[in-house]
Amino acid sequence: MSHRGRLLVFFIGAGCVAAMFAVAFFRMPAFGGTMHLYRDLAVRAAVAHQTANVVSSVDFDQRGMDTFGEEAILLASVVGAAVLLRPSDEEAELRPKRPGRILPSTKLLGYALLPVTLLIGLDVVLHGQVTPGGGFQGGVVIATGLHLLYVAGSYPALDRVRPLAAFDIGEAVGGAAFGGLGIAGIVAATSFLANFLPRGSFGQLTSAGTVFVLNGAVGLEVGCGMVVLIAHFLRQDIIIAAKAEQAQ
Amino acid sequence: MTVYAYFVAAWLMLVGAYGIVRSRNLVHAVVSLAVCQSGTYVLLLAVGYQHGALAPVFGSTIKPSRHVVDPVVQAMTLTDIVVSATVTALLLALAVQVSKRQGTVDPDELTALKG
Amino acid sequence: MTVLLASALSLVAIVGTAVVATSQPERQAVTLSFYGLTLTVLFLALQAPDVALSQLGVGAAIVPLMVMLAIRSIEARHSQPGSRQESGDGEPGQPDEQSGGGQP
Amino acid sequence: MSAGAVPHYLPLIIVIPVIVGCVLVAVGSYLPRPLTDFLAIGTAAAVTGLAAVVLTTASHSGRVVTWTAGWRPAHRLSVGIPLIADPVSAGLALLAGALVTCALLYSWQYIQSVSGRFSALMLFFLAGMEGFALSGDLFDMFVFFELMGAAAYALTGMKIEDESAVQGGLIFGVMNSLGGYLSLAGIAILYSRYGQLGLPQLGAMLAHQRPDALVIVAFALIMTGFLVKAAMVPFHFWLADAHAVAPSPVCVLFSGVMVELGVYGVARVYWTVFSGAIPHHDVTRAFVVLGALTAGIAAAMCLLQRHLKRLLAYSTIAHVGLFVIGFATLSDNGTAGAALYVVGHAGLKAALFLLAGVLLSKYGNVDEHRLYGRATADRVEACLYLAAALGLSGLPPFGLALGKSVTEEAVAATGYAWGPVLFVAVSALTGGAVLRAGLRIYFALGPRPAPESGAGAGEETTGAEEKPDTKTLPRTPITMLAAIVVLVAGALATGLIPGVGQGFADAAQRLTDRAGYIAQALGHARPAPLRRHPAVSWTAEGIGLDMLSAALALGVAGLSLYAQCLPEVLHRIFRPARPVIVTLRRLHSGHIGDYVAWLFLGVAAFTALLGLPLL
Repeated sequence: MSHRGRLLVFFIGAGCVAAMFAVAFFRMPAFGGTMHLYRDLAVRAAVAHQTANVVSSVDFDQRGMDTFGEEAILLASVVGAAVLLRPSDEEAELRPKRPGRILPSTKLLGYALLPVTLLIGLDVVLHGQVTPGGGFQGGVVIATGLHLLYVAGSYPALDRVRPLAAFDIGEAVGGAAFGGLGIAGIVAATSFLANFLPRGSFGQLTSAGTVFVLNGAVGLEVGCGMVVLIAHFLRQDIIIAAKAEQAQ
Repeated sequence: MTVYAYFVAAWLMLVGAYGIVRSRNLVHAVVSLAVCQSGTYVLLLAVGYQHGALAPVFGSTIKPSRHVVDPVVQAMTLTDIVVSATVTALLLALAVQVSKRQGTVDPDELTALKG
Repeated sequence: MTVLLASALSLVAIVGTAVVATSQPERQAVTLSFYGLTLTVLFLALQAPDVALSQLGVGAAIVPLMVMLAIRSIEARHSQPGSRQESGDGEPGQPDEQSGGGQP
Repeated sequence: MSAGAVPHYLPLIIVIPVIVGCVLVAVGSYLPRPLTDFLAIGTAAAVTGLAAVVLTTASHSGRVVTWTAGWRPAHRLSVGIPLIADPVSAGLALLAGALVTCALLYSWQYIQSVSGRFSALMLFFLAGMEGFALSGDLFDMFVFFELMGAAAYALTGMKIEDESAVQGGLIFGVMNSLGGYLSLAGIAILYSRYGQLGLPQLGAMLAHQRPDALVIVAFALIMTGFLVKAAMVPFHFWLADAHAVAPSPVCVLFSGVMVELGVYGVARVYWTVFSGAIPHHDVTRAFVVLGALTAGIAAAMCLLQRHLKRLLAYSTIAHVGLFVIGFATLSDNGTAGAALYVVGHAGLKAALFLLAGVLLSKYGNVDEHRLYGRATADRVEACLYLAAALGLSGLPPFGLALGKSVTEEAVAATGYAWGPVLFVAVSALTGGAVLRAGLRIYFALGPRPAPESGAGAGEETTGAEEKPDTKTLPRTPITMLAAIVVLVAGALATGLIPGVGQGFADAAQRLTDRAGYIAQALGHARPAPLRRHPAVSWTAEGIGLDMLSAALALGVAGLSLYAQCLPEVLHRIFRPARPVIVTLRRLHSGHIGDYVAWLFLGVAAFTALLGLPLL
């Protein structure tokens, strides 16, 4: 289709879809209203299982199946990106070029911030059941933190602390542990992902039963998975080049 | 205000789709898709919001009550964000390979699949 | 409260539109990162700290970083044929200031 | 395991492939290839076995229900996610498992797998399909929809050396994601009013409500994602692009079960959630129109192809159009017939894709014109191809023919007297196209086509540059042949085993029984006894129509083989159709912007078709 034809088709369609949205929105409960049926049930359920962070309770206890699917999506796309960004037959890995000049202050900041972000990430993972955050958020913080090394200008340094094979294993172990805990739920309490561990007391670090453990599994998986995901893009950018180019 | 948040969500979805339609670069199209998806985050969270209510995280200071915003939509949005990140990663990887194989990322110049 | 929400929503709508309207992908990584931050603010205003935290990590840092890296691998390829010298200024391995969430 | 314990083990169908996939990711690069292959095939076979147990239990007890994490419902509300296997969803779970097993058997040792990652992706894909089929929760269905998607995009683009493969993967990804997000918006809209996500809870709340605009819009938006997956016109563009480029064993899953899962999603969500609110005849009208349009356009496109896998892909789209018409009758017999049609089609189409893969591995391309007469020595493959192609055009006693005739009868009984005509025409056109390609490739019939002939030279994908899935093979490995034979035999068995029709009729009754689904999922209610129903089996009239479509397919194949030798008069008759054909081809442009524009127009048109008469 021509550029104009395409836009015409789109505007007719999108105009109607916009009208559909508008019609539906005016029949929805008004923004900020007090009627939230699922909320009422979820809060009661979270309190019953001693989980102070209701979002974590929904994520790992009440609707753990969603999170299991979500973790599988993450794994599938990490594996998928690895497959798609592998060096093709005509390509080979190039030795990384020497980094350019980096301001020493940037370098220092990068190195100094690394342990801080890692600690914050770990804290976010461990307290997921009592404060905002959890395995996913903490894992993301850790993965971002590691890449501060790259910002600090040292791809070799990043490569040293990031043996990809180990991270691949880490992400897989995290994913398998989530599934395994789910199956343990079947064995211990006849239903998948059942919260069968002692639940401790409300608001404590050791409360919420399996939520705590599942958070850890997800933290491991997400942290490792995100690192591997970015690693493949970095590798594509830095060290993969056509064989012909390498010969020069 | 009663429906403004919903309309912002719909706007983001439609504007993202418009971005894909008129895109001249696959990376731009993938980013537009991410904007389109962010409309669903806004819609979900807007649906679960309650005026004056607190975040659904209880603690020593906040006693369990029902006066919190809907935690379920937040859990759904979290999943949605993961989906967004992973789908974006896969599509970007594909875009990188398209550029290698076909020498361009302009949808108007891609000719491998026709008819 | 309502004013805060309304302005956060408006900001998100405007910045989201700006991301789509940015047709050069190199600049898009930056606007996308900024968009991630505005969404984070909106989520905080909507009393969703869990979501805001993920959005901060994913939407403002990781996704823009991937976008930036993808753009650089694509650009490196396009400037190659015939003019190998030209690719020198986009020296791989040297981070530039566009790395979305990387800058502290 | 005892029957009472089956519900507890239901989630294993989804979890086991994920865990083994994780194992393959972790240690796949350290294990020898045969071991990773064996692990993957074993897992897929185990899942298939589990699904068979669930299917048996479900057909005795109506439905197998489990609430994950033990959050059982109270007062018809729940915070948990149910997995609910009725015979239709358990059957689809079985079909997915069986096809993945065959696809992995075909891939044994040969498909290039980077340290077990191909197998791992296949297992994640399997988990996504099983989860989607078994889930009883709207948002959970979206999650597994996305899992299917994520694995599928990567599998589509796997052959990164192939320029069209990566583009096909990208188009597939963007279209499916966009559809998914519109679905999610619909889920959010519905949730805002009803505050639940489980299908049974929502079904109970929506029953006997007058549908207002919110319900209709939510329904239309939720359907969008499924319709994109099901490749209904005008959401279908991605399918031909993705199928044409994905490795053959992956095409087997796309055509055999993933696309059909889209149709299942439509049927499941309509029957359990919306059937009490949105009147039946409006839904029937909308989907019959959609299905007929899809079948017609795709059949025409099918006939125009010379890229063998693309040709098969358009034939899939045409058949899915017919399935949708069957389900859209909203009658027990239409549903039973369409379900049987799906299963019969899956085996045959899977076998054809694998045969195309064998051709690609041996001769290096899938262009019908270039392959002319190349495979005359492959006797076994030729027989299998001919059997599958004739089966696809409706030849009894394949299961597909039985499904087709039952569906035709039900469509006519619903008041669409032209239904059987459409079914026969579409089967003949698509079957004829498939036969034509086979007769050229394996039997060198007809004049040798010039490499650059055809109406749209330069405007089409020929398949000449398709990169092989494997190393070049001198002869067909026994594992590949075994997979193909199993598939064709399975397709034959569904038509021959007595009582199969009966089983499908019972399954259809469970699918269409909203009240029973809700009662059994939300309480401990016993399943309602099955109604007596007219027999779902071969009839003289049905066999006649089936034979007719097979004969017509042979005619179509002959006509297009010898088109050059026809008298000038006949050519003149077809000349006015040429601009239409060229336009149709140009619409399938491979341009992502075009496809997105059509998607939105499609949503608008579908909603108008469904909703305007209701307001």
